[in-house]
Amino acid sequence: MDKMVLNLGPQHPSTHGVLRLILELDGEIITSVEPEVGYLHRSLEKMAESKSYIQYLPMVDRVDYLSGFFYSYAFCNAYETLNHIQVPEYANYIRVMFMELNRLASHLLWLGTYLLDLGAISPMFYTFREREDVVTYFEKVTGQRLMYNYFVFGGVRHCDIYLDEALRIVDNIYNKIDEYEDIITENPIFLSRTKDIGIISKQKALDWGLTGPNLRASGILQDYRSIMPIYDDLEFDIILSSEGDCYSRYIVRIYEMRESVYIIKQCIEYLQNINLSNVPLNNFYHKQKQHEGEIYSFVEAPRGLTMCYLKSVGEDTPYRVKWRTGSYYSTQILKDILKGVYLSDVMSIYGSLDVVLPEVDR
Amino acid sequence: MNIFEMIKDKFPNVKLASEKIEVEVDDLCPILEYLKTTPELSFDMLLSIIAVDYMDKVELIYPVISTYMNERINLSTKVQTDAQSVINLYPSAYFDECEIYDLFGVNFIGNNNLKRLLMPKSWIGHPLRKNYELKDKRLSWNG
Amino acid sequence: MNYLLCTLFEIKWLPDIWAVILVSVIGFGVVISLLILTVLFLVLAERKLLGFFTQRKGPNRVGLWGVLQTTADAIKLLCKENIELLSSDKFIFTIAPIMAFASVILLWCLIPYNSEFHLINSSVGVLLYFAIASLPMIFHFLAGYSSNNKYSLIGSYRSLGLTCSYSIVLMLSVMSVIFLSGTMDLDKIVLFQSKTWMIFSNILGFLIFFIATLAKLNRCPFDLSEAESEIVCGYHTEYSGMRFAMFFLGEYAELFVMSMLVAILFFGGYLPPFGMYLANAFMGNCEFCSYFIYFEQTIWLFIKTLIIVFVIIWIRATLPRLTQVSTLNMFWKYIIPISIFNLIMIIMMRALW
Amino acid sequence: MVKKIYLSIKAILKGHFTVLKHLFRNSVTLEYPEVHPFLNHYFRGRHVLEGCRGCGLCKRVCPSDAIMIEKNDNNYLNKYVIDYSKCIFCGNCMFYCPTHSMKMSNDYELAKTNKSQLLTDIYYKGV
Repeated sequence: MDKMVLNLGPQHPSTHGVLRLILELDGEIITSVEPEVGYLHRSLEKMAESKSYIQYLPMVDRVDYLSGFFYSYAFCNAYETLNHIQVPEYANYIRVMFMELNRLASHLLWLGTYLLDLGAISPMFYTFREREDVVTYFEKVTGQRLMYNYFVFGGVRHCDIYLDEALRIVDNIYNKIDEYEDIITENPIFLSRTKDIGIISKQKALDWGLTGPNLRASGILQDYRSIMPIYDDLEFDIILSSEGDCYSRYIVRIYEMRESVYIIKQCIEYLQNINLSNVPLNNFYHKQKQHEGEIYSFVEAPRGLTMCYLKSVGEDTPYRVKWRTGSYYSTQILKDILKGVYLSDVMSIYGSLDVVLPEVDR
Repeated sequence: MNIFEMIKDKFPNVKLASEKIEVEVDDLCPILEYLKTTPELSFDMLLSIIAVDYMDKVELIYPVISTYMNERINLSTKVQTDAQSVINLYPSAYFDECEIYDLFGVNFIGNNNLKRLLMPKSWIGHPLRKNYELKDKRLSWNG
Repeated sequence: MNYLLCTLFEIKWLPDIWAVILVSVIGFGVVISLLILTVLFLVLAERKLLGFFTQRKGPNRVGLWGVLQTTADAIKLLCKENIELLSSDKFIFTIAPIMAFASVILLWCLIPYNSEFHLINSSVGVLLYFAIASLPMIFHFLAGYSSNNKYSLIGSYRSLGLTCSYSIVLMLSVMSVIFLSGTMDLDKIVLFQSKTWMIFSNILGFLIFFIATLAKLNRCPFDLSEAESEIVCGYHTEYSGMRFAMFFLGEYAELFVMSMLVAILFFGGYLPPFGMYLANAFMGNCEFCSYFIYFEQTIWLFIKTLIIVFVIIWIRATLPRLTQVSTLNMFWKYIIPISIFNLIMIIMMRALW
Repeated sequence: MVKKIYLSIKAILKGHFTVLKHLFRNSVTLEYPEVHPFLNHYFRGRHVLEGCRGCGLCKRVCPSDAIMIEKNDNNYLNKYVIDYSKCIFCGNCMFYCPTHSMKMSNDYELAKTNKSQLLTDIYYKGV
């Protein structure tokens, strides 16, 4: 029997960007998959070689526009480790707070778009409503909604953060998560779309290099936050689920949002007790000699473990910057797990992996 | 027991350099296989493959982590143009190898489906090489 | 209708045959204008309601509260170019949207709007209705098949698969209504419910019929033949301009007419819910009042229909989409046995009375 | 089986009523051209330059090469052109300005009909 080759993307409504999947269909069953990426390649790694560290810092937010703080942090951390810069403790708390808020915003966007892929309309608007709060808060503090350029080498730009507003936002989100769960979690149609669909076993997840919530949904305890020094004083649980199907990935993310709220509250509590008004601005131009060396800087981003490899040979510009991102590997695994599933399950599996294409192509 | 010493016992040619273990090209696959299959080590995830161009040679760094021990080691090897593919051990290396083939021009023996991953299929040259000319007229999008 | 016809016969303005034609044309004109007005309203209502459900405002720029939004959209669609693929089957590609829309218009003519205005009054009205109601789906399939696009093809065979699942259920649940009322005439089914509505004696049948209606209308959660997140737009991916508008209007006209049928079969159609006409209650039994009752009947029918339409939109706002496989599973494994059980129960009930 | 059906119907109804609850909440739409969003003073919009001495540090930290500085013969600033087709509004020029003469205003409506209009001279030459 002849097979039909279906070209899903790069301009498909629900590939969240410009992923192109070349599917071979036998009826509605997929027999082979070939993911094609590179439609959003901005050569961020090449750019690093011709820009100074300060020039490159705003570019870093653009690796993944939905969670810019994580990438800023990874790059700042690499630079600080390279040049032995001490980061004050309050700055670390602010960084953690903003990163977790960013994780909330990113997961909320994922939740909305994932349910939109599954055909539910209103949850998308509800999650965007809450995400809008977070993003507006970021805009208020950092000056822009997605490309923050707020973390700098040695701390943060300024400490004029509106803690009361942040507290109000996370409290609101914590209540609203229950509301989303009312609509979705037990819905039999949602369950039929996600339970036992797209199962990724432990071995498969490790082989294909999945990280972050996708890996934890497969039952492997691996959260880089637990060994990151800036999370040392904070208490939080690592969410695990054992099935490895779309539903457990959903559940892991939902509970991770609650954990994020918990972490943010601890940070706010700390920051409220110290005086931030006399902290100087951190806007000075580093024109010092860069040290030599190579740094591996890790951060647990919403879409998986992010690594920034920074190699310096003492010049003003980095010798080589390499970004390891979570989505890159989540895209790759589609080759394996999409075989033998129905066409209508493609979106439910692909959506559950939370792939963001700018992160893949960089 | 130190991981490096365990490797050193099996493969005497390895060297420890600050944060990475330098290995010979031919030793790379056996070491990775040893690291992955030994139960007390079980380095089961390849994080990425980092390629750094040193004009004469390309250094490939393989950071592997063990979720069992929560440990990470970086294996590094220097190649000219040909390297051994590790997709049989770690399938996740496929995209990485394609990307390095695309951007550095390193050919991975054993990976039969190498393709240009990020650049257009008809692109000439390997952009992340240090000797790559940035004056390509295809790059002047601004007219 | 008959009243108008008799008057025309009596005053002898025209030859009889012309009188019949004139009355039909007037009736058809009324139905068509009703259809266009309703659909224009309905599209706006859906967008507004979905907006309110998601804490937005919906369209509110064109006209007061956006009432002219759909009109503007329709004009825009009329002015747009009809893009035609070189490789498509031109004849079927052109004819499919027209026929799909025409068959929906035909459905509107079968509905008893009040006790007098019933354009096509047949003793097997229900059967005729479902015979015609299955037509749009065939043209949806042809549209998808002829446009020579893979997404359209998938959409069209999905809609065929959907038909296989819902049509049996739809007929079985209608059978229960027919058995209860003992007639296939829509008018008589309505009058049968003058004491109690059918929904109270046949609640299971109503639920099954409602689910099958959702599937028939390609509405959420059964909108898998035009699931925009999977197969772009389904069978009308390649359509543009007025041809797309035909599908679009046809879909909404079908939504309204199916909701009217639900109201007629289960909610007493044009009968008032309190067993008494408001016109009678307020004005007593005067000559003028009996004319007024006709309007009131139509208004009751529309109110009931709009409530059902609201529920359908509400469902669309909430539920995710089912897959092809689970739809077939659900209908064949659960709903068909339940509806057969329901039918048997109804027959036994009927026999025992 | 019966329990499963009961639970799913309950879940569906619960979802429906949660959605229905939103029908009675106020809309969150910001009707843009009439209502403008609140912007804090940290917002990074169009550049405003006052009291610049033309040291050129902003040019050095600009990641997208959008700043062109022209000096006259006496080494005074003559022109300060920002190419808004290249500018990414990262704010580096503002953050690292040693004299704090570069500010970014809350003006974000920057669309122009012509690309050449995006080359804007923002140097305030006085009266």
